[in-house]
Amino acid sequence: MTTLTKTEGEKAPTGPEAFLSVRDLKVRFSTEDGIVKAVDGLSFDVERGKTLGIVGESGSGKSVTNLTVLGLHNPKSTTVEGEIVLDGQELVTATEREMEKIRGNKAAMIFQDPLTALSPYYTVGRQIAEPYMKHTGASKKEARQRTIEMLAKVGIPQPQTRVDDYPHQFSGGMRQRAMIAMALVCDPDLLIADEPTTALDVTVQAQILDLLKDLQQEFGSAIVFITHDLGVISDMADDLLVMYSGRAVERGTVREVLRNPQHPYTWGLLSSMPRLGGDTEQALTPIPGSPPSLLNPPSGCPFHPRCAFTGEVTGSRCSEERPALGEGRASACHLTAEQKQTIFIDKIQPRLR
Amino acid sequence: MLQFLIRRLIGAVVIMFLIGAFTFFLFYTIPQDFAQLACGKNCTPENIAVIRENLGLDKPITAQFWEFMGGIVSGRDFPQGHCSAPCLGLSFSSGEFVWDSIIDRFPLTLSLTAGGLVIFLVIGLGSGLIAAWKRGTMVDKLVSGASMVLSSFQIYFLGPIVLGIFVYSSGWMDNPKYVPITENPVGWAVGLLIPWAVMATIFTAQYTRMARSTMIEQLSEEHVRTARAKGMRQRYVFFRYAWRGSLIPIVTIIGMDLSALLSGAVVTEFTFDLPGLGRLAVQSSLTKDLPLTMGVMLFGAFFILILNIIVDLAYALIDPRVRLS
Amino acid sequence: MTSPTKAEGSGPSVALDPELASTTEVDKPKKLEGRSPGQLMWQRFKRDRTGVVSACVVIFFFLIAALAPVISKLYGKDPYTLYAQEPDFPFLLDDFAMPTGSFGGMSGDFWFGVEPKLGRDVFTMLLYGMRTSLYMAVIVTTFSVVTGVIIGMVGGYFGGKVDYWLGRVTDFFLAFPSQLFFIAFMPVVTALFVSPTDETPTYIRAVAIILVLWFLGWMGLARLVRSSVLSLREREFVEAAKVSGASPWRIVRKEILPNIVTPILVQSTYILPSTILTIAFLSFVGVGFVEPTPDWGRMFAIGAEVYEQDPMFMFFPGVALVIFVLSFNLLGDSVRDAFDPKTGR
Amino acid sequence: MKPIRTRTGRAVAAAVVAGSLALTGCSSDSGKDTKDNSKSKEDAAAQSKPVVYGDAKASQGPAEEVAGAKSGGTMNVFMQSDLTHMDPGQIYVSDAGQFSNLIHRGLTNFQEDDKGNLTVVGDIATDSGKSSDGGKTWTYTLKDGIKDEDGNEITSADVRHSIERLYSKVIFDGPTFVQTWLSGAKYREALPDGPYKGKHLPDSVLETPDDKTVVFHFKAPQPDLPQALSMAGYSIVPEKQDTKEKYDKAPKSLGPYKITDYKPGKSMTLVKNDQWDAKTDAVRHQYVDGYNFSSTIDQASQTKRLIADQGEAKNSIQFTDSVDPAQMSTVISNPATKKRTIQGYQVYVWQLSFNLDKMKDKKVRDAITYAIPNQSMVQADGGRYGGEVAGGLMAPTLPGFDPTYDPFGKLKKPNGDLEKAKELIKEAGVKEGTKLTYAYSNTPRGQAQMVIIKDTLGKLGFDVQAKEIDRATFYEQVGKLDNPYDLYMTGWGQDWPSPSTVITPVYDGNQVADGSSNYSHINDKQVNDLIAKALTEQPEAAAKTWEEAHHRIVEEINPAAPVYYSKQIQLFGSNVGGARFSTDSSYIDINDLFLKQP
Repeated sequence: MTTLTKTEGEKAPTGPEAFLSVRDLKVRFSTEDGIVKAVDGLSFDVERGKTLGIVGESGSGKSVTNLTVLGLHNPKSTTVEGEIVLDGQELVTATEREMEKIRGNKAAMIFQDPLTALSPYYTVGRQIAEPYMKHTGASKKEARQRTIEMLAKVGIPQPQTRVDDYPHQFSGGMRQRAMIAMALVCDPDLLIADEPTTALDVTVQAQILDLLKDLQQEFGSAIVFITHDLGVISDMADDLLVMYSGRAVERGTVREVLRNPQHPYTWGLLSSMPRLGGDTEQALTPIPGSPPSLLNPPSGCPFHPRCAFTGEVTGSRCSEERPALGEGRASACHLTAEQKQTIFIDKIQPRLR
Repeated sequence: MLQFLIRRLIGAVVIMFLIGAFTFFLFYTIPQDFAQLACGKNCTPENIAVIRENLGLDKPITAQFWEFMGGIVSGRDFPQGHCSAPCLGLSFSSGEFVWDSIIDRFPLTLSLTAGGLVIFLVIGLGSGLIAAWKRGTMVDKLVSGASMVLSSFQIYFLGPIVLGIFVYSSGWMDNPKYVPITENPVGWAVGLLIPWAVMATIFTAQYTRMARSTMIEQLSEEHVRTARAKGMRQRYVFFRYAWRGSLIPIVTIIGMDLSALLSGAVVTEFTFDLPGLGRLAVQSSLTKDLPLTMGVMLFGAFFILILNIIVDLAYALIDPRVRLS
Repeated sequence: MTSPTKAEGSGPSVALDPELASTTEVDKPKKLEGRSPGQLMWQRFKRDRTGVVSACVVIFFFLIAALAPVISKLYGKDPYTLYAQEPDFPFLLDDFAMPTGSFGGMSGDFWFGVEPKLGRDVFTMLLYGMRTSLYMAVIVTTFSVVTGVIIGMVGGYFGGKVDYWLGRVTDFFLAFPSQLFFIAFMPVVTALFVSPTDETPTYIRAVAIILVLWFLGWMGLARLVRSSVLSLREREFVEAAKVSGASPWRIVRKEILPNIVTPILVQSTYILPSTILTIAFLSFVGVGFVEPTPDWGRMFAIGAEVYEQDPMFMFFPGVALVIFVLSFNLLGDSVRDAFDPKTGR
Repeated sequence: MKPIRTRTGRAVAAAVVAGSLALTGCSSDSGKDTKDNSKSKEDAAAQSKPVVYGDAKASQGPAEEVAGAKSGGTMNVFMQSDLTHMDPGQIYVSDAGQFSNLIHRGLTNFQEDDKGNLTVVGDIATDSGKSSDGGKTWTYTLKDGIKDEDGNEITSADVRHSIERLYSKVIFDGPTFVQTWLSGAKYREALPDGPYKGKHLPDSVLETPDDKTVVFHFKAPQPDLPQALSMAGYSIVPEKQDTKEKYDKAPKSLGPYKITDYKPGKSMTLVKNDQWDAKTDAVRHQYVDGYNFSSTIDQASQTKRLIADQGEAKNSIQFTDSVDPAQMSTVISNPATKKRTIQGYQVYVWQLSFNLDKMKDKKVRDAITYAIPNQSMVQADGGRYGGEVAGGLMAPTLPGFDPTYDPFGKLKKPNGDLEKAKELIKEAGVKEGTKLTYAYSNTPRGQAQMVIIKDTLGKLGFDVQAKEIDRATFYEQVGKLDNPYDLYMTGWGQDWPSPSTVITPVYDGNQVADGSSNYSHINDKQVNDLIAKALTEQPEAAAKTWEEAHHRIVEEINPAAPVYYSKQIQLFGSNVGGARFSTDSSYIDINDLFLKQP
């Protein structure tokens, strides 16, 4: 394992020229049972050509964030506050018409469940050619040519014939590849992948990840990779964001966060993940309890009901005051940096061998 | 596809035959027969015998049935003259060839159906889509509320009120009557305006509610969100993706309403004194006129069966996943 | 009901682990306990004002229909006596057999006025009429809907030979000569069950009508259900259920049925009112209920005749039907919305 | 005349369904004039004068001009359903009879003066017929210049052909009087194929000495022959034009108008027949240019359109349908509309026939007759203008009608005498709850009247079983000898104004047979003898015998409780002139119509 405290060079200041910057994003749903605070003040940036991994349990607001970036939420029942700037253009206040120009063209999204994400009523080829024709004004023939090219690129055999097949004639993996082809057909600058590989088996998963990395090299597009699978993220992402109860609790480069996590939640995540070389007898330690209700989230630090280290913090700041997340490499926790360091080295790291 | 069509057409012919047989023998379960009804004051048994003989009712039932069915295929000869191929026999009550009286009345039924269908499809589906497009807003509540209220009226409750207002007391319009479209298209439209309007108010409600509810359901589907994620215009997504999904139940109701209307909108025809197939059907069963009943019934059955096949074909066209069994 | 791998985040995660909640959160306002889909639906329905109001109206109709005899005893009149001939009501009908007095003869004695020609009391006639027509229509509608749904689902889900033959049976009955069958069926029933000298008892008529209307009423819904099931059975969650070893019947009941509630409800709230009026048409053609039995639909037929002279006679049954059908439709819609969370406002 | 079934029979098709399904439009409900001043009894007196046989001079054309008549314009005619027949041989029903006045001509015809007195005049014959040999032989000579629409001269051969074709199988629906008088009850055997195989009746029966004369030879004297020959059924069918079955749909016209366009069940157009010569016709006129029949307008719509009197309705008339009872008060209470009506008695008498094989006790029959509330039975059939309480069984339109004859006190107590009835029931010793089966025709009117009868008999302590019978075959079921019913409502009307066509078929003992019109199966020797005697006497003499028979039937036997006489009221457009009630057809007189502004 690498040395403990090696810190890389300080990250470049995350100034406004980051490709996608999200500032203090709050997303609330009004439902019969009350107001759901799905995203509760989230900020992050994505550089061009870089991949940001977003990790967190289900119900932490990962998908909602990215749906809101593309404005795909249901405007009637959702209220969005905060700022989303994509390549200099503010998205929260953008009109539907402007968003329609961006979606599929500058920013594209790959959905998690390939089975229901494609329309059963139209051929795969047509569904891929559609955005291309709309955004680039290409003719039917050109669009078809482009679609076949993309299908080949994502590794679908005999694309010339498969282009006219319907989604139900594709296997799960093939459909996911078609989804990716659809997302990339207009060379988007930003690609949001919402757990693209969760529904796939491991072998196909690896192919998809390599494919995304190659495409990133070729098109230089920024990728936001959402997953709850740390193994995938360690190979895929440059920077990492850990989310919990609608907010980011830890941020940093992949190496920093995985090698030297500073937030109890991240420790819990890492220690509940089976290691390749890990000792098979030693039981994994899952995080106790389950994700907090977004209807009335716990007071103070949302993790404190499940956190084993609230005792370390003086007084009851953990249950009253919500810790803020600093800039750059940081973690939102009342433990002091030293406490974090010592607890990590003494209690967590041995288990991660 | 072709194989499916052939099997279904054969099925349809068999069903037509079964329906014909069933009607024929059902007719003879009714204790009265036409001869008794037709014979006048001096209903002596001897006169009844003469009527029976003239109408061929004295032959055994099966012989009559085969003669009737044979007539459909190869035509029949009557004292009144030869009745060519799709011959449905001679009506007892009107002494007219059944095929001729059906064909003579069919244009009216066709106009009622066509006009009515166009109106209540356009208004019905249109308002349903608007309600779905603006779901939750005042427009949605207004449209679905109106369609709900209108659907609780019935033709022979609403018809006369409209007639009373527009025709009898105010005299603005003339009584609804049928003018062949070939002769005078404007007269044709004006003549049937009131029946169309009344039919439309009642039928549209069903389409509005069905369109609205299925569209709302489709709009929450995953693939509709993917389409929006591709940057397609909202109206494009609404009509291309969501609409396609809700077509199936709507096409089914259209098929059923169309076949019902084509075999005669009985209540509408009676409310507005229009001599269409509906009245012919009721008249034939009331006066125990066997050939007329058979003719009208087979004519109606033909449309129902053909439309069912078309609707089933439409399912496969709409949803590729539906395999033609 | 919804696709198994539902993307998180959009729906509220409600079911909390009770053990955890009790230990640490002490200031939680009320204990959030898990709720079954039924309870969820009931809660959502309770919140829907129009739904509740229309439910009350529908129940009110069924109640007063059931209590018709009690109400008529309290009210002092019954729908059978010809009040125009009773000595103590001499001038009830004028020379043209129309009710004297304004508003169709409405007065202290006759709240809803008097029937032309025979002079019976309209208020109790409407109540008893509702009792016959309403309960008959509900029975017929339920039978037809159940049969239609079963045949539609079986045909739609199993496909192949089963679907073909069920489809042909449905076609046969759709193309069935219903009018002729009505007219032929009743004489056969009376010939079989009633001696020539006796009057056909009302219960035999009721049973015959229910059989006839049920026998010829299910096809529309069957085709509609089949069409929805056809595309549903291709859906992934059905395949997932198949893969998980669920028996076909369980899949049909648990996976398919909840998803076709919308067309069923929309169509059945459409069948009920038209059944009421078909019963009237039956008694008109002479095979339904005969005169002394009050019949809601027949009041329309008589009302239609005297509409110009005595519009009030038509007013009460008409308004009652419009209100009933309206609230029945609203109820149907609210139940559908409550039942299917996806179509939230 | 056919039994009341003609009204229900014809109404069977669309009308009744439409009548009660189609709503009437709503128009302002002007003040309710509840006082009814329908035709009272003295109008009936005018209708019941004995018929006079006109001579050659009376039969001379042209018919007397109608005051203020103009020619031109087209008359619209509203009908509920199509004519059942157009072949004269098949015409028995009154609406086809009314139609045949326009198209067909017979040997004789009824001429009517303003006060409604009827004289039988020669139509294509020079006079109403010369009888000899004690009324067994009748001779008719034809006028000159009688042609059919294609210009063929009508000769005695055509007259013989018209009579002989009634023997063939082609004709099954028309009247059978002349045939039975000529060749007995089984007349068809005398000429099984009619004239179509060249065979003819022997000269001893029907003789045509030359082109202009026809001689009838009967076995027994037939005083009513001229009236019978005036029936539509005996109009002339030219031999050359006879297309047998097809003739029913396309008859050739001898009368003032001919058919140009006929759509069965929908419409028909008539235009002037240029071959008709006014000088040869003492009854008909040819004022309007043509007629437009539409046969899909039900009774309610006819009334509404004529009340509204908008557009085409101004030139429209009702043909054989009457004013919709439901709208009676609107018509009567509005003076302008009331002026555009014609009223009069129909020939039908409604009676509650008792099945004498089952209801043997006269006291019970009398009790029921007393108890029946005639007035509400009339109201169930549309109030005062639909009918009038009846004392006896003879219609007001029959000669010798006595309006005061009321053995059961119906005129004094129109709603029945319940106390007297209860006394009679006690005397007869009838136990409470004895069963009575009442059969009724399943029409809205039949159902309404059933409710009244059930209510009344219930008050007398009977347990009433009401059996509804399909309207199409009510008379056929009730006509069976062994029918299981105790009592049933029936109606009967005369064929021509002579009691012989009422008392004989309905109350003659030896007519009792399956399917006969003697619905109460009355078989009283004294009545049968009176009938036989009256049939041989001349009309004036026979009147007293019929009176005696009538009294015996009603008072001593009481086979049927008289309930009400049916009345006719028809509306016509404001632009229609010369409209008056015809005692012959008891409808609007079709011969004198014209348009005020063509």
